[in-house]
Parts: sequence; structure tokens; C-alpha cells
Amino acid sequence: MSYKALSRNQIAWRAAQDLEDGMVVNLGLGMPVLCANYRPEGREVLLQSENGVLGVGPVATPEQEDRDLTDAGSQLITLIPGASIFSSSDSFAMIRGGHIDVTLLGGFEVAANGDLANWDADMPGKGPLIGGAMDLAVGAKEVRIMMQHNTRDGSPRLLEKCNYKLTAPSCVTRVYTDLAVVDVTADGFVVREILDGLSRDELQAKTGAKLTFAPDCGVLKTPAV
Amino acid sequence: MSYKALSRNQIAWRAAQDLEDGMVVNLGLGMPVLCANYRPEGREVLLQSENGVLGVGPVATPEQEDRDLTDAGSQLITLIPGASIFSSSDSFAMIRGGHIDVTLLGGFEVAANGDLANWDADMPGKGPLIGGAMDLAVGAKEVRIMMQHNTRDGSPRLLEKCNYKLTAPSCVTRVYTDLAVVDVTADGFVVREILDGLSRDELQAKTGAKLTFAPDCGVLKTPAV
Amino acid sequence: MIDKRVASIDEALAGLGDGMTIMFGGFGGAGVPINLMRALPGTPANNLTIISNSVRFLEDYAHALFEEKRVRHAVASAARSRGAASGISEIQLADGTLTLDIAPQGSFAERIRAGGAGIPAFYTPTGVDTPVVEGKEHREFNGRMCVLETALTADFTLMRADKADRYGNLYFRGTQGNFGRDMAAAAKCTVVEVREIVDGLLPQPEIHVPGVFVKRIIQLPDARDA
Amino acid sequence: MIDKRVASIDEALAGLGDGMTIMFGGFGGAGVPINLMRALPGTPANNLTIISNSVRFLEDYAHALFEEKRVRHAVASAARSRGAASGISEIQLADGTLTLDIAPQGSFAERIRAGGAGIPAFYTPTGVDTPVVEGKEHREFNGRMCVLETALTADFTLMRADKADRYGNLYFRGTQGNFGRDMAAAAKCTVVEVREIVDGLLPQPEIHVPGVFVKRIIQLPDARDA
Repeated sequence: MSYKALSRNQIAWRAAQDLEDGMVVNLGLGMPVLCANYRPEGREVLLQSENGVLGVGPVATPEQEDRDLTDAGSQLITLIPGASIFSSSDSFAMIRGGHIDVTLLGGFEVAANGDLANWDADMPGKGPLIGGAMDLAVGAKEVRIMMQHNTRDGSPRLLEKCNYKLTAPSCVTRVYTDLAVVDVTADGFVVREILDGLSRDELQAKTGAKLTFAPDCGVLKTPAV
Repeated sequence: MSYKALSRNQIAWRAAQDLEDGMVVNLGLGMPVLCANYRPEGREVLLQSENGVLGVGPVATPEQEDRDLTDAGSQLITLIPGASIFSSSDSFAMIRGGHIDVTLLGGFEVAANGDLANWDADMPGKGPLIGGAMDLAVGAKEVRIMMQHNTRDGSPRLLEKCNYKLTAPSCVTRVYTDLAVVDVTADGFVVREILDGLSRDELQAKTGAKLTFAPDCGVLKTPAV
Repeated sequence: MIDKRVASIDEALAGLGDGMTIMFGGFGGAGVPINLMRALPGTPANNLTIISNSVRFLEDYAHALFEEKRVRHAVASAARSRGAASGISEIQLADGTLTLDIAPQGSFAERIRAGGAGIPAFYTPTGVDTPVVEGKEHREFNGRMCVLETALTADFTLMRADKADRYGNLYFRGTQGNFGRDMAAAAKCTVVEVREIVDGLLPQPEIHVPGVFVKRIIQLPDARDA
Repeated sequence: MIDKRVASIDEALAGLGDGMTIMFGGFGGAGVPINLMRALPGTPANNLTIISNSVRFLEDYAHALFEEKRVRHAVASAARSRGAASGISEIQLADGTLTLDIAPQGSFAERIRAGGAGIPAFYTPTGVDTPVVEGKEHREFNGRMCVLETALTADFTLMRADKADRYGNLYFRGTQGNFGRDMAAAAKCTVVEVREIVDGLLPQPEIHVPGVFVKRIIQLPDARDA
């Protein structure tokens, strides 16, 4: 059998399906912000941005662009009705204080105990960049990670123990990759969904820690997005 | 010689004369709030109230009364143009953070080293009331006290050491009484102004700590207020 | 759809039970949730901890809670009843029915902000050399002695605002915000009585408290008019 | 009469000198004091500590400060230059010309708020088990390990807002407020460039930062238009 790994947009679509009506969600830079485009119809999901916005709307069209209204990724944004604006310290009070239901973040590595590494990839000659990742990883009620299952050279990113410097310990609850949806449980990684055409053994071979497969392990959808 | 001690309004008038143009001032309950009525013409003195107002205006007339706009003494107030409103935590951040130039507070006792006691008079059967006094005493750049020179039974309130529980240590810079204006200096109490008709010996006799008289010690004014 | 509106006081206070901690907004009559306070004695709530800048508000509007000895602990910056005679909370403080954590008002407000902000503790210079911080950990920073104060959180916050929308966004008139702004974030279940629940959603410049901090809103007339 | 208006950038930056600490507001292009940053190399300021969420802003708008090795220490949550190659601040970090206190963005923001609020230090769970809090004091609260973070203050804050009045009251458009709101209170001399200094005084609902925190305001066009 053969398989086709999910695109970035397909991973974003999948992650977005788990955002429930009424949730307050912070989307990290990169793949996570794509989720905003795939929120299921009929659900009100409020997007928080750590520079001080609750209720981020679609990216601004050229006519709507306002250079004084941005998100944490410096995109020019719009506000939805009911949106509010506040200071950085108030924004992180909201994050650290446990008021964000879910944060979706990019990841370099996730360990079987939920450890997350997503801030420092040891790029030679480049300075460190933490941003809001550590506060989000510590403060959000759920931390869900979106990343390629493997690095460009094929090394696993789901590991027994992270190699890179940690962002926060034991925080990740779910990982969306281009191959699977994997929960982090007290018993380690549990696969909830796997790509059609990819065998369990193949997925295990691409993973750096033991995988358990949920009794109701399903097929990872591949929507045309 | 005979003398007539200042009225509460006269003490307030005297204290108000020392409020300079541009100062941000917090007025405590009781005598201090009377100072608002005697701010010298032509000076802009901004009044802060610890329930979250900067720019407190005159007490509301019956037509202006708004039960949702009060000061820390629960008086119904007005706002001056340029006034702002904020939360209690922000208000005390302003106070504790050293952004208030002067606080004028009532006092039970002041010691020669600047210790202040003004919150707990050990009233039998009555519970404690701290309010904002401790934060103001610690946070304002200058703490000035307004009080009768003596208790009803004639005991001194300016002392070597406070008898009542302290509000804050070494914080008072000046005391306005019905008999004198007294600075607290590194050398203890220094009298700046004394009531006409009251001798230095008489004032010392009414005081529980050694008084020094400033070389330019003047006459305490008795305006018709 | 996000809809935090509730139709009855029973619904607004549902879940309020034994051993809980409740915060109360309000200062000087502004932002005091009088309707909700009056309804408290009718709930099964017992063995309560109350966090209110002044204990007196509770005496004024929920006197039966004291009569029935249902308040066991208070955190406040003021615990003085009206008038020269002892009030019921003062009597209960004296006889040990009620215990008290008295704090300078700024430390009180900051402890609540910390509770909502995920800050478990902070140092402040306020209170040093006074009996109110006796037994608290002391530590010097930059030559100034400070004390360690810990965060306050609650099961419920009860407060009043002027307007709200179905998201729970709040708008305050005048000085209604005071302690409530921070208390909204510090409780698991924040219930807000408002003069008006608006149609649609509040415009951004009018939102003083983002709805994320609020669980239930109820439209109730100003109890001071009654 | 209170009048915080100044007419020239020289006047706005007067007193900025050797060994000082400067905070910079701004995030994602909003609230960045580009005009004031560009003028910094022309002041005698040397041996500087900069407090800015991203060091890159300073590279973008005051590059000469790095070329002339006038920045010795930075506090930031991001110290990554544009592009794949090393930027000048990255080179100076590597060779020790520049030292860095890197903090999670929430701890960075809270340290600034604490600085303006008279809170010398606080505990936070953020950063525990990561190298960025190595050497910091650890302590458990309610079963959760936390680290002690200390307040940040400065000699100057430079920031941009949309409108101001002669009292120094500030109004922000959109997300201009970000770090500036707290930085205004954390510096001895806060200088704000604004699009418009209004006639008269700002109405209360438009005041996002009370003037008490601001020392100087200067009307300057949006440097992004240049």
C-alpha cells in the first residue's frame, strides 16, 4: 500500500475540527494560524493573540489593512464583533491564569510524557526567540501540537525524551502530524487516527517512542483543502 | 497672650497651600478631603482616589449626582476634564509604584522619626479598618499628615515613639496641626510655623518629643475660611 | 454559540455550595452585586470564605449569613461594621466564629489580580513594620524590606456592571469596575448582574472586561432603587 | 499648568545619557517609536541597557548603536535578527560585546508591570524545567514549581501612541498599546511620540494610559509612511 502524507493545510483542517463551540484558542505562528481558515461552521471559536486581542478575525483584505491592528505574528488582522483589546501584561495574565482553553502550537519535538520542545533549534549564529510559547505551554488548559511527523532527514519528532531545550514539561495533550493524530496519555503516546495506506508498523518505525493504538483508532481524513 | 487654634477648614486651607502646580495628590478621608476646596487658584493639582480615579472634581451637586461615580470615601463626585478611571489593582499600582507626589492623610500619632499610626485606634468591639492608608504611606513620594495637635484629653500626638500600631515606618515628611506646621527631619521635629499668641514653650509642652524651631520659623496663618 | 445569559437568580447562583470561597466586587456603592448578595442566604452555601474589600457590605445585604453562622472566614481590607456599637461580624470576630485575613487594600487588590493572572505570590513593601504582616515571610529587595503575599482565588465571584453581551463582555459606568475587574479573572465561576444585556455584542472600545473571564450574566434592576 | 508637550526630538530625548536603561514599546509594527529610535544614535547615550520585546527593532531603527558598540545589555523575549545570516546583535551576543537576559514573553511583560507597580519580585510557573530560568530561585506553591522573577524599571521609556493631551494622557489605536501600557509606568522619564496632540483634554473613555505615567509627548508623523 502507499499513502500521501497530509499537507500543512490538511493538518490545519484536522486540528481545527477539534475546536469546540465556545472555546478560547490561541494559535501559534506557522501551521497553527492556518486553523483559523478551517473552523467548522456554526461554532463560535474565539481566537486570542498574545499581543493583546481576544476575538481575532480574518486577515485583513487590502482595503481593510490597518498597520496598528496586528496579531502576534505581525499579520494585519480584523476584529470580530465582540472582540476586545488589552495590554501585553493583561494578555499573559489571561494566558498564565488558565483562561485559554486550547493553544495550538508548532513543535520541534514532543516526548511521550508530554514534554514540548519548540523554541530553540540551536541554529548556529542565530539568537534565541522564546516569544509567548513558554507561557502558552504552561498556562493553556490544553496544549496541542501541529508538526511534521519526521524531520527533513527522516528523524522522528515524537520521542521518549526531547533532545532540544524544553519549552515546558508535561504539557502536550495531543499531536497532529502529517501521518497521524496522537494523544499523550499517562501511558505514553496513543494513536487516535492514522493515515489510510500507512501501516501501524510503518508509523511505529517513524516514531521515536512506543506507540499504543486506541481500540477505536480511526482513519485520518484527507479533505480537499 | 492668648491664641485660637485653627479650625479643621483652616488646617485644610494651610495644607492646600503647599500643593504645587502639576502635583498628583491623594487626599485621605476626614480633614484631608477638605483640602480640595482650598487649592490655590491657577494651579493644576490632580486628585487621585484609590478606588480608581485620577482627576477627581468637586463633589457632585444634586443634579450631577451619579451613584456609580464615587471616591474612596463613597462621596458622589464629578470628574475634571482629562480624568481617567481604572481598576483597584491599577490604582494601587499607581500608588505603590511611586507615581503619587503627595498624600495627605489623617493621623492618630506621628513619631519624630516619621513613623505613622493612623489606622487602628484600638476601639473596643470594633473591627480593624486598613483601607488604602498603608499603601499610600509606603508608596507616595511625600506623606503629609493633618491632625489635631493633641487628643481630646490633652495628650500629645507628636511623640518620640508611636503607641498605636503603625501604618508605616519613617514615612511622614510634614504635619499640619491646629497649632503648628512641623517637618519631620533627620534631626526630628522642626517647627516651620507656629500659631500667633502661642509661645514656643507652650507648643513644646503640648508635644511628646523634642521640637526644634526653624531659623525662619513663621506665623501660622488663620484665614477666614 | 456562546451565550452566558441566565434568566433567574437561581440559575445564576447554581452550584454555590458548602465550603466555597466567594469574591464580591464593589466599592462605595458602585459595582456592588446587591441582588445576588441578597439571594445568597437562600442558597445551600455554608461554611463560606468571603473575599470582599469590606465585610460590611455582606452585613448590609446578606445579614442572615452571619446570623446563621454560615461565614467562617473573611479576607478584607476593612472589617468594621457601621456605627459605634459592634456589628454582627465584629461580634463573631471577637468570639472566634469568624476568622479574618486583613490586608492593606493595595495588597488585597494585587492578591486578587495575581490569582487571576497565574502568579502564585509576590513581594510588596506595604505593611512592613506593622502587625498585619506578622508571621509573613520578609525579604529585602534593593535595600527595601518587603513581605511575601499570596494570590487569592475563588469558586465564585459576584459583581455588578452596567452592560454585558452574550459573550460575557462587560462595560462599567463610572467607578463600578474597582475590584470586580480583577475578581472576574480570579474565580472559577464569575456571575455578573447588569442593568442591561445588550442586543448583539458590545463594541470594542466599551469592553472593560473580556468575556473569557465571565461565566454567567443576568439582567437585574439596580437594587439601590428598591 | 500641566503641559508635557515638547516641540523637538532633542527636547524629547534630553537627559538620555551614559549607562542608562531604556524601554521600547511596540509589537508587530504597532506602537513602535520609530522616530525616537532613529534619533537615539544622535544622543550621547552610551553603555546602554535596552529592554525591548525584540532586539530586532533596535537593529532595524537604531543600527548605529550596535555598530558603535553602545548597547551592552539587552532584556528581551526575542533576540533573533532578520534572515538566515547572523545580524549585528547576534554577532555581538556571540562575541560577548552584548549580554542578554532572555525571558518568556509573559514573564517579560509581567516584570515590566511589576516595575511600574512597586512590586519588586513575583513567582511564575513559566520557564520551569527550561534553561532560561537556570540559576533562578525555585519554589513550589500549591504543588506547582515556580521561579522568582524580578521587576524591570528604566530611566527612559520610548513608545508611540495615536493621540495624547497636555496632561500626557494617551489613546492607542488597535493593538498599539501592547508593552507600552506597562512600560509607561516603569520608567522615570516616559517619552511618547503621537500622531496627534489634541486640543484640550482627551475624554475619559479614550484614556488608555493616565498622564501621570508620562513625562513628555511629541507630535511626529508615522515613520512607516516615510
